[in-house]
Amino acid sequence: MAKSKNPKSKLTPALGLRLLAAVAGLLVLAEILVHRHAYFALEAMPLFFAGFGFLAFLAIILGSRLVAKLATRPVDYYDTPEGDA
Amino acid sequence: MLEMLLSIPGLLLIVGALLVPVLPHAPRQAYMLALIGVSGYLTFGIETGVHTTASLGGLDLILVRAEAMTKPFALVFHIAAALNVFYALHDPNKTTSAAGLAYAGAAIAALFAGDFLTLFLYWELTAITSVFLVLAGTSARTMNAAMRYLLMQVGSGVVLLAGAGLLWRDGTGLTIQAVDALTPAGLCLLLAFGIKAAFPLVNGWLQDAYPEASVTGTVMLSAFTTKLAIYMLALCFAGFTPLIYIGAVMAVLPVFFAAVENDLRRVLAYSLNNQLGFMVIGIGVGTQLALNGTVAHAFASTIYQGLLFMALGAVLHRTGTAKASQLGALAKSMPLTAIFCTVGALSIISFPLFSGFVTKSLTLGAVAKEGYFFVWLAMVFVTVGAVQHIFVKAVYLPFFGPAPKRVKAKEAPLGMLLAMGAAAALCLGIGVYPEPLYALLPYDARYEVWKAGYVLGELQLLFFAGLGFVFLSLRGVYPTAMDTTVLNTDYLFRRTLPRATMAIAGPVLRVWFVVLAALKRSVLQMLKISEQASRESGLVSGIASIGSAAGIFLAMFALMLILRQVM
Amino acid sequence: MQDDIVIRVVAKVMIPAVMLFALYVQFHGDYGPGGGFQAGVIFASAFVLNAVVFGLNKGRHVWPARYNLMGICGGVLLYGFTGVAGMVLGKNFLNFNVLSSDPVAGQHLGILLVEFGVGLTVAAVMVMLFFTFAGRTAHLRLLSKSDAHERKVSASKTAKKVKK
Amino acid sequence: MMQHLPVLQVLLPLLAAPFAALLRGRDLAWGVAFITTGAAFLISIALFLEQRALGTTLVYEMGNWAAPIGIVYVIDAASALVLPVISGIGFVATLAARQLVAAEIDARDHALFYAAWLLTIAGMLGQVTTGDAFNIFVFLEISSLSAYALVAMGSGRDRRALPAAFNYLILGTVGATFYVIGLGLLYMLTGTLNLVDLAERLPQVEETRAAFTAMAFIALGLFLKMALFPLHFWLVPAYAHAPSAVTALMASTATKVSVYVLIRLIFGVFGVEFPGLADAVGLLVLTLGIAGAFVGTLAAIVETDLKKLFAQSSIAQLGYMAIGIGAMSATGLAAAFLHLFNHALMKGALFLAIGMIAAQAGRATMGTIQGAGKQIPITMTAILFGGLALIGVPLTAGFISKLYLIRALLEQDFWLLAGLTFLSSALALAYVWKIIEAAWLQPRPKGAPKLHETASQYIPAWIMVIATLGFGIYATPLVQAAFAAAHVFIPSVAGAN
Repeated sequence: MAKSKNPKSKLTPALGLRLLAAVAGLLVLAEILVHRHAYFALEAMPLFFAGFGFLAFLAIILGSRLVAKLATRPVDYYDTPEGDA
Repeated sequence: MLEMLLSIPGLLLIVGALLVPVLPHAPRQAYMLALIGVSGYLTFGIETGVHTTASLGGLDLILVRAEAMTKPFALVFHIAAALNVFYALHDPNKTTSAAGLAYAGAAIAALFAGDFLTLFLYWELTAITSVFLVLAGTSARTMNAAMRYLLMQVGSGVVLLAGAGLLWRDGTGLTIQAVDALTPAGLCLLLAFGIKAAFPLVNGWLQDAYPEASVTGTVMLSAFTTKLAIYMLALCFAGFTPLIYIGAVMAVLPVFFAAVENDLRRVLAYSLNNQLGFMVIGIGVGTQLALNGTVAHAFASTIYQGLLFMALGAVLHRTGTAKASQLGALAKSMPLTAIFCTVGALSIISFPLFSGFVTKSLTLGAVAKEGYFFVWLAMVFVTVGAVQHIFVKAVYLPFFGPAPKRVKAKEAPLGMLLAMGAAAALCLGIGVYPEPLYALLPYDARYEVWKAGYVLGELQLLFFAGLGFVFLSLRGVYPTAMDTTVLNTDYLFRRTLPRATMAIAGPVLRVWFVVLAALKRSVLQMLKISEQASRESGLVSGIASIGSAAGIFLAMFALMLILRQVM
Repeated sequence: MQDDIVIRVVAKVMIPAVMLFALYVQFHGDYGPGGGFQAGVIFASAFVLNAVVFGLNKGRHVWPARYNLMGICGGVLLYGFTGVAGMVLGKNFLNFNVLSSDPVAGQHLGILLVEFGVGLTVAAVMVMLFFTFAGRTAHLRLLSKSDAHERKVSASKTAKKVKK
Repeated sequence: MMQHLPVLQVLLPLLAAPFAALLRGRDLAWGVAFITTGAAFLISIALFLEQRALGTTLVYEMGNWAAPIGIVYVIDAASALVLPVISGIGFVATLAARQLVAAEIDARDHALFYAAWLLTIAGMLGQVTTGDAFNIFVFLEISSLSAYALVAMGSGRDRRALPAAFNYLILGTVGATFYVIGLGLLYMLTGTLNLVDLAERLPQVEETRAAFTAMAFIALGLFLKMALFPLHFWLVPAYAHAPSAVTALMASTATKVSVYVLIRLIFGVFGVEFPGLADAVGLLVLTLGIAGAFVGTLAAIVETDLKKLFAQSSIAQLGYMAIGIGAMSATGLAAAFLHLFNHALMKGALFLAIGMIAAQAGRATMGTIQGAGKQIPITMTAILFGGLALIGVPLTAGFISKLYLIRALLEQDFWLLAGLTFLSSALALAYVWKIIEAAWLQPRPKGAPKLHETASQYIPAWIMVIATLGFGIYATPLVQAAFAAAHVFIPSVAGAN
């Protein structure tokens, strides 16, 4: 399952990319064949999980940006003695 | 004495731990494993129901009582203790191994406690023994972190005692059973268990202390305290609906913090926090299926979380750092660790065929069945979060991603590999053939996991989350790890609280010092007067002449006679 | 004082009589006035008279200093052990009945012994007191002599000055 | 032989004294003293055990003459408790005296010193055992006169011992004379001198003014001998300038015997219901007691000479005993007995230890012990323990007596007094800390002579320290004995112990 992907600059080797596209297609196709017993209306929507997975990942990264801006301090923040409990 | 030692589970480990520092290295490991083996065999044989009781000053204590739920927890605690011994084979530190064994023993004994007072005893014992594990850490901040850790743990113990006291006062007796959370006693107990189960606002100690502990210490710590708290919550507050929303918050929030955090062991601490969130949601739902889910999940989580902590512990042990910003391309130099770590990651993101899948789905199914849509959605969201902060950040990038600078590392020592291998095997084993675990669960409720639709949905979720990562990194938007301190709820105790107290205490102290100075001046004044009076020539005790002494004598005599007349 | 012949002769005659009378008072205590204390004092007065009349050194010679302590301690021990004798013979401390066959005789014997003890102690104490104070006069006289000498010297010096 | 124990208790030291006086040889006199005080101590323990076993009082008739006419020696729970203290301290002090006397008094006087030493012990033991009022006076005089002589013997090293002894003599005699005048009045009123007989005949004449005056005379005489607050002027110089061995013996026993005699007469003869006793004397004793406690402690705080310092603190501690008596209750009396017992131990330990330092360094002042903590640690620790016991730190005997004293006061609802007692004993911390700080926290001054300590020097002090701690930790037998002694005078009401 190793996925050789190095971020930023150059694209992954073509082989890796093509492999990814194949699996994605397969999963989408399987959606049609398989009936899923859904508790919630939204869940019954086809490709719900695929879309939700992708969007959730993006949401998490966005959320982490927010946390990074609000809740981060320099590394030695707690080391400076300011009545450190 | 021996009979008592063998009949009370866990006590064998606690007492046995006393001998540990005496033995040299090799026989010590064998001795510890033997102890764990015997203890495991003994505890496994205990059927449900009350076994040994004792009375202390009019209170009747139930020393050993097994619930339906106790057996799986006891089993996983023994497994964790054994794995820890293997994992710490290379570590010469006697105190950590002794403390670790006593810590495991105390946790196991606490499981079987039948009343809150015995529980309190072991509750405190876990706190005290585990502090040594934190203290064994090498970083400069260890001492302070250990003290903060101890404060919170003992604080939880005190609140537990308060709850027990209130229960005893109301006359409801001390035996551990379902407690109405909305009474003062109930609230105390909820808070006590909540602190150790890292509820929101009081979870700071988990992310603060665990990463400061030693390589082996963190692994030991990750297994017992939190799971014990979950077990107590399950016993006392099953079905308490607000817990569902507490659990949800506990699950979702750490995802964002884990994404930003740079120290990978702290990332794991956040992930441990959101796993606990899952379990608390299960307890909140309270149906038999949900409780089964919580127990199963606790069982599996102890193992795969342990595995992840072990793997990163190995990385820290070899490279000297666990900072995401400094790690990369370790797979080549630490292939086995990489594989075991990947197995752990796949389990935690509940990838089919791995332990997470068969256990988390129970809770997920229970939540869905009860129709809590938003909670269900949150749980799915968190699974994606796990993909990000575990699979991508803690496994893929350090082992397979690019190395910012040449990090030389050897493969983890044999002991670690053995432990990780066993843990990975367990994760895979449970994932593939969960029946023995299901048999252990307290109730018969089942959730058919291997339904095509469900499996497909799970695969799509995970795979497209992975694609999300690919998409972001292709566009170069994926944030690189920066070395910062991420503020967590322990900020409340470390900054807000001291500042608040100083604000109030400041003026009070100033007034007090003024009063004190005035007091001191008056006392000095009094002493000076008495010194004059008592000097040689002084009135009070100087060498008075005989005449005056006799004079006083006669005056006294006269006084007595007058008194007689007056009285 | 020593060279007055009348005093010396009278003293020589008186001293033995005084001692004899002291003994009479001592042993007569049972029937009439007397007893250890009075006898002791009279006995001691004999020695004081001797010392006054014949000078301290003669007095000291007749009654050496070490007799004082022996007298005092002897008297007390005599008294004590008469009492202890009662204990040894089975009765309580200071029980004189058992001292001889007949209780009355025992009482007499007991009282006599005890009183003699007292007499001895008192005599010794009195003599010691006298010699302690009398001894000091010799010491004082020495002092006074030296003062007189100085006065004489200073007087002669002033006289010389006046002559000049 | 066993039935003669009561008289032997007094007779042994009394007859040993002349013997000691005659023995001029080296240490012979000390040998006699050592054996006699040892025997006396064993006798008093035997008497204590016998009395507790029998439960009743042992009576020994002098010369087999029956009670009212003859003089009887009475050993009851009270005297059985006090006797071991006096003889015990006497024995340990004699043990230490060998070193102290050799250092402070020239050899010629040793024999006479030990004679006076034995006489004063015999006198004290006599006061405790005798059952006849006048006999108490006789023994009072014996012990006091020999005490004056002992104090005067300090003049060899410290000339101020003479005026101190003279002071002590005059005031002591004034006290004794008042006592005997009171006795004369009593004899005139009741026609008897036997304590038990007196107690029986007194109620008929209770209302008369003469009876109260007699009581006033006796009480006042004993107040002076006991060094109660305003009448304590003789004590500090006497103890400070006397030879160290004498201070150790006197501080632990002399005043305590007068306290015992005061209790024996006030409660034994006059009884608590005696008109005017509870309110007039009781109130007076309480006020003087607490005043004494504060004056003594404050004076001790500013004192620099160690002997004077602890002499001052003795006045304070005697104040506590007076408070115990003033409370006029069974617990109060028990507290007084307890404190009488414990204070003897504490002061014994302190003065024996200080005596050792004074013997070496001439005078034991704050200067001599500055930085001595390192040079003579064992002796200084003995002083430390003695000081802690004085404050009443738990696990020491001092704590037990303070505890029962405060309980007695609270039983009588003297809330203010209990508070003041507590405060004054807390104040004692000041002068104990002053010594600790000087000994351990300050460096030894450059020129100061080197102090040294040998086992024979600190063992006597440590015997007392161990006794103080022993009776502090396991105090129940002592407390029971104290309450038994208290119930001799105030029969225990059912329930209230």
